[in-house]
Amino acid sequence: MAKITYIEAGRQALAEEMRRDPLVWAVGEDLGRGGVFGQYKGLTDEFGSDRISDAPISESCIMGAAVGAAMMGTRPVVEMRFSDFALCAVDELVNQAAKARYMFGGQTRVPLVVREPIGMWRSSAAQHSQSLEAWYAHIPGLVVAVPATPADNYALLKAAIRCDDPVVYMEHKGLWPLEGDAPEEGVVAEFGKARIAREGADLTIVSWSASVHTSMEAAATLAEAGIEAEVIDLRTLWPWDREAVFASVEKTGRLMVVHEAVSVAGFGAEIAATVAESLHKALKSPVKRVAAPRIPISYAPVLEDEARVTAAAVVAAAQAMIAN
Amino acid sequence: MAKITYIEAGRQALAEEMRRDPLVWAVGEDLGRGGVFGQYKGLTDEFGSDRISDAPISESCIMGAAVGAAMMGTRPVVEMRFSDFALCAVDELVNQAAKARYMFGGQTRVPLVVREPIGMWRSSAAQHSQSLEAWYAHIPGLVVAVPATPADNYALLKAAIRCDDPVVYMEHKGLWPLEGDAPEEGVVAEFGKARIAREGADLTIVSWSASVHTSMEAAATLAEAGIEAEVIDLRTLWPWDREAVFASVEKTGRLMVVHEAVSVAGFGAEIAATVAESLHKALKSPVKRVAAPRIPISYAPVLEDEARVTAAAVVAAAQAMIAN
Amino acid sequence: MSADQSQRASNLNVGRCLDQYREMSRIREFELAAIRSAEEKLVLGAIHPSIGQEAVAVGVCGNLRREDIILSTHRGHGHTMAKGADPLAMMRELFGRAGGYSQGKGGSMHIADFKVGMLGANGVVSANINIAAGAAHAIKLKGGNEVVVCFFGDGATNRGPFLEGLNWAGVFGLPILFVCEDNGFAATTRTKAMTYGAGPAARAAAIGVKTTEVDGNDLLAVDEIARDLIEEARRGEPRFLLAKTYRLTGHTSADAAPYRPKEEVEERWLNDPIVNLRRALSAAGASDADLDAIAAKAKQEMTEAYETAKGTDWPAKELAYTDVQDIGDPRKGAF
Amino acid sequence: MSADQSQRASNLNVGRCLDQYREMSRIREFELAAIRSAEEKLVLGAIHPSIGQEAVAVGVCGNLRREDIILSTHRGHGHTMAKGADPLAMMRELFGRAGGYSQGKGGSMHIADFKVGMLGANGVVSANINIAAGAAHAIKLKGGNEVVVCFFGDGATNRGPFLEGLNWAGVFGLPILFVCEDNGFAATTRTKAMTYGAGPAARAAAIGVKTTEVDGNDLLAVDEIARDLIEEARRGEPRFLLAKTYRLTGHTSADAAPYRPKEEVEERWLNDPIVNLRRALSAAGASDADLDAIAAKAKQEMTEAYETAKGTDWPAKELAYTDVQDIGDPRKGAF
Ligand SMILES: Cc1ncc(C[n+]2csc(CCOP(=O)(O)OP(=O)(O)O)c2C)c(N)n1
Ligand SMILES: Cc1ncc(C[n+]2csc(CCOP(=O)(O)OP(=O)(O)O)c2C)c(N)n1
Ligand SMILES: [Mg+2]
Ligand SMILES: [Mg+2]
Repeated sequence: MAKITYIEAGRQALAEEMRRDPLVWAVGEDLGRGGVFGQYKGLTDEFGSDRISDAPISESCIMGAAVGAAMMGTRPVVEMRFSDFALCAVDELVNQAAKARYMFGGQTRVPLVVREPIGMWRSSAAQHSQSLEAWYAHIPGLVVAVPATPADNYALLKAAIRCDDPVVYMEHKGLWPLEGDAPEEGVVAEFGKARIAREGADLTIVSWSASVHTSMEAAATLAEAGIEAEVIDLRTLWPWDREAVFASVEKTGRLMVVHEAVSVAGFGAEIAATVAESLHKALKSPVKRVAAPRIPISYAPVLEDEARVTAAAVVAAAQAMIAN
Repeated sequence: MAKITYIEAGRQALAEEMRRDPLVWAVGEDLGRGGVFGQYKGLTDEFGSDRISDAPISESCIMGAAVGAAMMGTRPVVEMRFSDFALCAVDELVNQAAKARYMFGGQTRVPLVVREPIGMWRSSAAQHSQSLEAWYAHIPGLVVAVPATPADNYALLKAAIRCDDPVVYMEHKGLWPLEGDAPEEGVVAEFGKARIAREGADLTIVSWSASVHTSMEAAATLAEAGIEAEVIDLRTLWPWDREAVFASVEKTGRLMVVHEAVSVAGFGAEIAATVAESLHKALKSPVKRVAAPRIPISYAPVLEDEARVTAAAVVAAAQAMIAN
Repeated sequence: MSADQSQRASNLNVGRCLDQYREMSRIREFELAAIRSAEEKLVLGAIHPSIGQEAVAVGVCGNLRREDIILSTHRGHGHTMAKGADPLAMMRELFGRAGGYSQGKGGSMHIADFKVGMLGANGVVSANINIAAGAAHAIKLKGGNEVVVCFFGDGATNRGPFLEGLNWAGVFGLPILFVCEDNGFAATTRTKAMTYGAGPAARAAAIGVKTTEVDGNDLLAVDEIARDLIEEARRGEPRFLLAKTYRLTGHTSADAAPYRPKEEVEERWLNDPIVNLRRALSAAGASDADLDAIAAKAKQEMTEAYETAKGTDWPAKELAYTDVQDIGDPRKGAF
Repeated sequence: MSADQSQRASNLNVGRCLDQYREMSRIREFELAAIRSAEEKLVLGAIHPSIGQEAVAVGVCGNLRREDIILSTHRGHGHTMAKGADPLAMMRELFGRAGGYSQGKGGSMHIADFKVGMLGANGVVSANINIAAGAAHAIKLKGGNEVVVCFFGDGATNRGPFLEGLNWAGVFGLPILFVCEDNGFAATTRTKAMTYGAGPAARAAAIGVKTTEVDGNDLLAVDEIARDLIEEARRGEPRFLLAKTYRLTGHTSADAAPYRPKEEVEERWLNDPIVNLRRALSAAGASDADLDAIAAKAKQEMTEAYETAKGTDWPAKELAYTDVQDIGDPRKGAF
């Protein structure tokens, strides 16, 4: 089967959507030179600098202008470079984009995609490494997508661009070079449908973004020890696939949520709490979160690793659950 | 016992701390005229306009300047007017204030208090009613205080001003006129210590801010039906008083979390998940969250009320738990 | 009066000015009815009356086409009506009733009428500047011929979006006119006290946006200058207009504005833009009878809007869950 | 050279200039060592060299007292050293080793040395402007006599904090000098292409902050002008200095900068600020031998810093949990 990288899958999805719909355009700093990670390489040649638009260093205007441009019927794809910088544009995203349709009684839509690369990526330290997906899942009006694979970075980005809601689209910087099976051409993902990355009967591991790969690595190790973990890649956090998670936990009787973000008030809490509320009796052992301590992310690898959820930590937690 | 209002308690706490420590100062729009809710009334007369400082409409500079002023040894109390407007200053709070001490290897402290009035208050609609306390609890480096009573608005604000960490201090707009017992003069709260607002053996209701009063009202109704709810007012969300909550749940076997914020990814998820993880076997019925649907807050009362957690909803949920 | 004022007065188009007088009177009467309604607790949230600033709204919007776009602020009633919105649907929104522009979801600070190109008031100061720049950006991308007008106050020029949005409009050559209503106040604060340097016009000019100042209480001046600026902006050259005016009421209808001397306000009332226009119209031959009739009709229209709104039902509570978003069930996980 | 250039050259203070030549050489050698180390993967994260901009850092900081304050950006190595920081502690931070300024927690973009008044580089463009205004605000509140210098790039002048921070400094009369290093680029973008109007200086002046422009590659000019501006700022009159310069390397050490013509860069190398100063010093009688010795010593110092940093241990991993905050256990709820 043909292979493709995560970054290239996103690039192709955007290019195809821009060919399909002349109202789709992308805007962000340095896009004319391909974007900071090369996600937009070559697109200016095909689409021109109006549709692959550079921007001043004006995050709040990039986001705010996208809101206005979306309300006027275009479909802007905003590049925030690092999700950390999107913190310079929170009013525009949360007070404006997310609420405009509602506040104006349904008179408008804000079909806007905000690309916010998340996660640890080399030694990038506290202002270039955050994963704040839980924030946006908490905000009515927003959709949150967190692709883990090249195929999903293609299918979910296409879905995000076609969606009439504002979508916070969080690619993981550590996954840019990841190779995986190429998606079926033209496929568009359905939001809120999880992917069973691996089947198993002993426990359910729910994850998303880069942590899916950590979970898969752990599942392989666990399998050697005779523990069959079912790994669920949520793909989107709002909406999130309650049905898939419930079905799996009813089967396994055990839920673990694994994510890179800080554990305290992370989205793992939402999933763990929901399962604990709804499937209490089906649980053979307590729900469990495996996520980061409440510390900023460091620069030196030895320190950065303290904030990193490893396959070993997932394995240890899983074995403790099974023993329990 | 002497009575005091929530708003006046905060005013007195600030005044006393400013008398005690000449490095404490407050800054925000319209403070010279007492602030938008009158929280600063009269303080300019005593402390002058340098220490009760007006500000341009520049939220990001108000917050950012406070970070610099705090690193230089003063203790700024920043007034954001409505927590919604603090979304114009998230980089300053989350990327700068919360991380400076850590990023610089402990060379500095950011002893800054950000007052962010939260919650529904008359028909204020989607941009003047949010409760985003869960966001800040998720951010390493920040302390989050959510006073429910006049006495706590005095003791917690004093603690926040004396704290060397940046504190997100969330008063509830609906509580300004609330009358309650005056605090013992000079008392300073300890962060992370909950208050048992009411004792009971049948279930534990954990809450904070205005929802504590909703919970108390519900508890009174439940008592008439012979159900004794223990109501815990957390007072701070980071840190939150795990020990007090655990002790109560071990006694009652039932946990309900009640808050005004959106349920999805709200801080109730953190508490419910933590209890489910740690006290699974002690639970007689599943943990339960009673919080808002994932909708923006409306203007018309009939619509606004759909986002409001009522005592009736708490009572119904509690009865269902007991029946379970 | 100045030379070009008398100039304008002399070649004033009576028909057009009577229309503008009518519009200004309607806005004034709407605000007065809204203030009364707030006292009666029929208006549920805060309202920010535009009394004294009607000439800016009418003078600017009178030069726009229906398909042109405006964005406004918390003080948006006048702009909204001047662009053609229905006062009854506005009043219903202020009262939180069915049939309000936002179905009762928004209130005064979130009124919009997309049918007439009014893309919304805004509860966040300065936030509409970037959104307006984006609306103009979309027009350029689509090759349209519409123009965007963004109204904001003097206080808004101390927030970042003022710099970012004007720069954006210039860099991309967008069809937009920025109109700063300089009424001297930012809530209870005199804007000048918190604004360094020469102020909004100097800042806009330095960002590169061609800037003009006008007496915002002189409808004839605003009308004439706005006409030119709007056509220049339509060609993709952003423009900035500073309209000097005064907020004759408090910041909100509940604000008695004790922070400014009575004499100051009384003096400003002598420069009421509606009285100014009426004086010019009389000089141009309009009869008091006609002018009184227009004012009376405006008052009656707003009284009817008030009565009708008052008699309108609350919105159905199911509406709380509609128009949140297409994806995901907002009820999930609640209660 | 221009009249006042020759003027300056003629009454140049050789001793002072030799010190400045030494500082500029040390910064240059530090950057070169850092770039080499990045190629060797000893530097772990991105670094933004200041090669070509040394005259601004040295010319400005040479007029500051130890207790004075500076804030810098992602391109902060030069400012930091010019304020008196230790290159070994800096190199260790770049290498993520024990004894680095941030204990290995920050890296290049988060170096600070509070002992010498260096309040931090910053990973967020323009964010240091508001923080610097606040630092100056604290000095005023405490009645201190220190001054704050805030360095930032030309690209930073398109973000809101540029407007908000300068206005703030003016409104409150704060002791601060804003220094904009206009190197023509914002990452891979020519800043002018995304900046409308006359640029940073015009904007600063319109906000009301007295503005001066200088050739940022002429140490003598920067030194002379900065001296005056800093003393004016110290009196509570904010000042703005636009230093025209050029980024001789890529945006980061990994950026080959294919987006600009080789010829452009080669031509700019002819205006290397260190060569410029050396020429002036030679003209004033400094011997090549002395100048070579200074350069050689600088190179040796940085080679030693490189070697020592390379041989330094990683930080103890427990440090990941320290200095998060006083309140609350960061380990709670993790793993
Ligand atoms: C970002 C933000 N900060 C503060 C406020 C509170 N506020 C509402 S209106 C206002 C004054 C605005 O002054 P100006 O822009 O001059 O408009 P005017 O009220 O005079 O029409 C303020 C401070 C807000 N709504 N948004
Ligand atoms: C708010 C924000 N947006 C974008 C970036 C990414 N970025 C880092 S440096 C840079 C260019 C800055 O240009 P300038 O201010 O001129 O400084 P220079 O690099 O030229 O020294 C950009 C866009 C950032 N760090 N912060
Ligand atoms: Mg005003
Ligand atoms: Mg630059």
